Amino acid sequence: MSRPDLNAVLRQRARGTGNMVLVLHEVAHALEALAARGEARVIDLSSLPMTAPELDRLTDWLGRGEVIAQIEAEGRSEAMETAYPGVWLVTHRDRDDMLRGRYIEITPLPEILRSQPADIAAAGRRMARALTHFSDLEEAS
Amino acid sequence: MIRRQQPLSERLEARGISRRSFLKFCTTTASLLALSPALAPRIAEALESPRRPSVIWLSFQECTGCSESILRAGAPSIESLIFEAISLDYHETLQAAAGHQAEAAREQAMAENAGGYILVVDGSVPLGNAGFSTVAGQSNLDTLKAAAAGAAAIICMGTCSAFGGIPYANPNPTGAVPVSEIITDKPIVNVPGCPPIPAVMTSVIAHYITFGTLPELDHLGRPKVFYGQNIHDRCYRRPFYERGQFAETFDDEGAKAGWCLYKLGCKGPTTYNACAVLKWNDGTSFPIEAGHGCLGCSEPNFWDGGSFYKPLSQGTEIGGKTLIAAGVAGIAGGVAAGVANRAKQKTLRAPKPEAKKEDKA
Amino acid sequence: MSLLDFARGPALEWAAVVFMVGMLWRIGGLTLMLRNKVLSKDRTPEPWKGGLRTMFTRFSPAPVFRRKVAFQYIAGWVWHLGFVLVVFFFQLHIQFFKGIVGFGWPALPNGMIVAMGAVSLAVLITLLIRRMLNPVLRMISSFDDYASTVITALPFATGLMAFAHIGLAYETMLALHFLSVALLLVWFPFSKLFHVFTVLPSRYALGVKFWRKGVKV
Amino acid sequence: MTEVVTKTELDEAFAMFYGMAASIKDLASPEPEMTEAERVGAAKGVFLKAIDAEMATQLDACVKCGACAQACQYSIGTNDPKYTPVRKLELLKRVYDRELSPLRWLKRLYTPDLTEADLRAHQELVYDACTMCGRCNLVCPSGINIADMVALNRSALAAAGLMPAELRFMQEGQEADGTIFGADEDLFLYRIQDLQERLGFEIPLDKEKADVLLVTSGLDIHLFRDATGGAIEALQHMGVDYTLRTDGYEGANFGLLSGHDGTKKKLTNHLVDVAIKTGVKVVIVPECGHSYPALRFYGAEAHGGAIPFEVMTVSEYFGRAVMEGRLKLEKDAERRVVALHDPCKVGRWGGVFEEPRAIIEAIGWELHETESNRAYNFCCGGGAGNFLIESADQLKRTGYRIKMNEIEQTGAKSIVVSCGSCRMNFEVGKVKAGDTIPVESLAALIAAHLPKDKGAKA
Repeated sequence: MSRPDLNAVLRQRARGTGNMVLVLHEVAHALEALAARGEARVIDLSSLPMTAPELDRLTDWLGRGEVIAQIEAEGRSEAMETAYPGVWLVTHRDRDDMLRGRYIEITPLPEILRSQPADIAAAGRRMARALTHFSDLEEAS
Repeated sequence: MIRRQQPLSERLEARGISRRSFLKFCTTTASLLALSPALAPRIAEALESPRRPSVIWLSFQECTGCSESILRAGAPSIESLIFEAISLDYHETLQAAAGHQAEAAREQAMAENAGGYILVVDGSVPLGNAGFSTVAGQSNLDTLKAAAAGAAAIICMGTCSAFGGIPYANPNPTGAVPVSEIITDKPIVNVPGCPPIPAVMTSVIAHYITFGTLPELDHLGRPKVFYGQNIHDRCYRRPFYERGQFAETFDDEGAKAGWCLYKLGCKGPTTYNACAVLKWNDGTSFPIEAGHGCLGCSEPNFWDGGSFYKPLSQGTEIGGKTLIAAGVAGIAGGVAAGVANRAKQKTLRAPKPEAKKEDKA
Repeated sequence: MSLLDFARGPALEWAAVVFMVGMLWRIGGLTLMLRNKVLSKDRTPEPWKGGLRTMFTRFSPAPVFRRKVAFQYIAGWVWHLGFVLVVFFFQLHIQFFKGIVGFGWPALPNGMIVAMGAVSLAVLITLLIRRMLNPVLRMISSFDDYASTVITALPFATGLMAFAHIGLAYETMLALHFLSVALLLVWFPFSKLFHVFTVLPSRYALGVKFWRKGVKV
Repeated sequence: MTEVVTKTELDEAFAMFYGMAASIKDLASPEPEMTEAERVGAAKGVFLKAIDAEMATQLDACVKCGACAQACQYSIGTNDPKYTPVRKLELLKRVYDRELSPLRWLKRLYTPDLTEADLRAHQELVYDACTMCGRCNLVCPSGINIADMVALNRSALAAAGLMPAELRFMQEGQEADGTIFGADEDLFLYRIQDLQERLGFEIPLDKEKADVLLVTSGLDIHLFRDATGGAIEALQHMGVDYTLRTDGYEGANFGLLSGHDGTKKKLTNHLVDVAIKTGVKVVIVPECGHSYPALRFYGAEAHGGAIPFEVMTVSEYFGRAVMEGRLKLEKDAERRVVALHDPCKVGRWGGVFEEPRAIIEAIGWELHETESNRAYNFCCGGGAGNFLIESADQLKRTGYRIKMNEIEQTGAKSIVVSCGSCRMNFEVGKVKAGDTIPVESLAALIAAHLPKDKGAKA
């Protein structure tokens, strides 16, 4: 058996499975649907068989937009608008900073960025409580 | 421990966990279950429902590997959140209570939720001498039978409870048997693996809570979502198998290049599990990716299925000794047959004492 | 004990034992029989030369018969060659032998092996159908001939399906492959497959007889 | 050459001989009375006595590939699967499988024993449909010696009293007085007298001692006098110390042809004894196929030890003489195109190929080989005594047709052959097929091309 050429093996892994082009076409169709009929879609990248280098090339291809949002909720999450407004790249990590999910969301605004009604209600109560013992003294100094 | 009535939203708030975190958890759990992201809200809604099934966790002849793997005793994380969703009423390792108080808590939980709780078992049940494994003076067999009576479903966690595992391996001194050989009247979900993948456990329970039913099972009672395909089919080294590029030893060029480990005894092709997809230690890697062949730990009798380092294409019992013995026996038989033939020929060719046959014709 | 464990374990072991004992029993019984003496003077000396010569000339038909029996000879060559190369030069088979004798040898690429296996299987099936249709073959063939062809073809079929991961689940196909090899081993010494041992000595005997009479065939 | 027999004499003798041969069937003694058990027992006895390691190996080597059917003249000609050569060994194989094969304890369970019906059905296969020419041996990928095993089958059927009537008549005749077709001593002496008158010199008869014993045959005495006459004239020309013996002149062996081993051994031993008594160095067997193996390759076996003399056919003796320059022949002016037929028992089973070709070359004729030639030649269609068997007529015609097609393809003007039986089959075949190509005896050709100055030893 000939000696394996490591570079060739790595190049081969980089070329990967060829699924990247398929996903991008799906995103394009979803974007048209969003523009025409306002239909939002979420594509779960973790279940698609792609090698790591291929995934990175996918995200690089999508590029960067004007918004990068950092979220701290039970671990870091990030929502980044790509170079194509309406196409967002959302990644979730848990407290151990382990990657738990990677999604392409074709939507005006990913759900994760929106403040949730329950949190808003709780915040209202919390603020009310905080204000009760807010004294003039503190306001003057 | 028993806070069943309190709605999830209050408990989240009490724990200082934002609704957004809960939403994130449901999204990642959906992708874990290989469900479409659109189902995340459905999972959220199910987890919020006040109906929280009680779970009784019984450990028999086991090494606590399964519990440790499943419960992440280490860093409490989103997984523990799901255990908030269920009322884990009895777990010898985790519960604070001990002794009679713990037993009493279990009896009470079983009584209150008769017919409704989920019984999780890890470890095989010894049928030999009851003394091999007892808890609080009661043999595992009796404990299991009592607990199973009121259970809605039984989840056998790990190869030991599912198929007997290592205690069951030859010579099986304790007469260990899998749960399915004792309890036959309850739906049993086997989640084999030594240990099984943590995500599989949480997903099976999330599935039960969300849809109120057990996931679709294969002929060995394993959830098809995770045990429907063998490792070989989803292994990233498969292209090397197709091209016939195999590692010959654990440190040769082939192994370094990440070639297929078939020749080093990998049992991937005959082992059904989700290791190649969900991977271990939170998606870091799985045995093959780490360079060692799959042992087939989620299959019955994996311990007795011939050496872990003997390729699948090798016979397990055929060997030099048997063939040499057969050769000797064969040669002896051959010589005997030859001698017998010669003797028979000699008698046939000896001139007949009475009138020679030919003359008469 | 799953089907695969049974097939990889005792089934194959016992089949190998039956094969060894059966073959050696029959070989011993055959070769140790009395041999008729020849007294008349040979026309050409050293008759063993004739024996060796005929052993090889019969690997292809004499020119005058070539057109008539070309098919049998070519078909025979193709699938026998495919059989030997697939069995002894397929990587994973070499692993099998390595388990028994402890050493391996270089292998042929998988692509070639699968191609040869498929061709050999196709030829065997063609020969089986031909044996059923050709009036001469149908008249001289017995159950042994049909069964031997099928039993020789089975390992090819199951082997190809196992390696290509088609048909039943891999562990079942692999088990069926092992069992089909066990069946071949058990069937071997008691059937026409025994010709593997007898063909060359038989040619040798004829070669000697003709060489003694000064005829080089 | 002096003409020892005129064309007309030959035709008359041929017609008379042909009529006599046709009546043999009625003159034959009735089939011996034997019970089925006796017949089967006798046949199995012959088989089991003969099977040795080599034969057993060959019986276990057949892979039923059907190639032999493509070599056998009768099988090709009739295109009838019934005549596939290896089928002729079925009974032998069954007896071997049941009684002597190492797996007999197993094979006995599913291999049927022999019955009289089997034996009777087998008669046609091993007599009418097989001249034991051995062509099938040369195509068999397993190298199975089918022909010799058919001979064994003939012995078994003979022992079971199931010979064809014609062969039984000849065998019983030769068992009694060693002669065939009634060519007894008186007729032999009359023929010697006749040849002496025509040749013009005294034929050395019954010499006490000699270097060479020339053997002839009833067929030559009755019919092909030019063959024996030619040989005598050539020997005389070469000045060889030769003789013919009235107590040992018959080369044919119908024990061998019929399968009767007792007669076969008796006849061969008789010739060997005469040759030893006369102290000859060479015995020349007549232009006859089976007489060559009967003495050359069976003489020692019958005698029970090596025989002190060489055995040669007429073609071999004179061919070697020509090749070694001891015999010079005159070339014809016209290079006549001819085809040579190598008799199976002399060519394929005897190894005599170069000698007859050397003679043809020496007389200046042009030999065109047939497509199947030398060891691969086709049989004349009626060998091994089959030319007598009436029921084999249709098969003989088929065999003749195949042989004649090949000869016609060579464009030969005549067929040269060195065997009385083949010559007889060609002549009978020609009559039935309406062919006219002349058939020439090699010995007659040799005599015809001896240098004219008779006495000089060239």
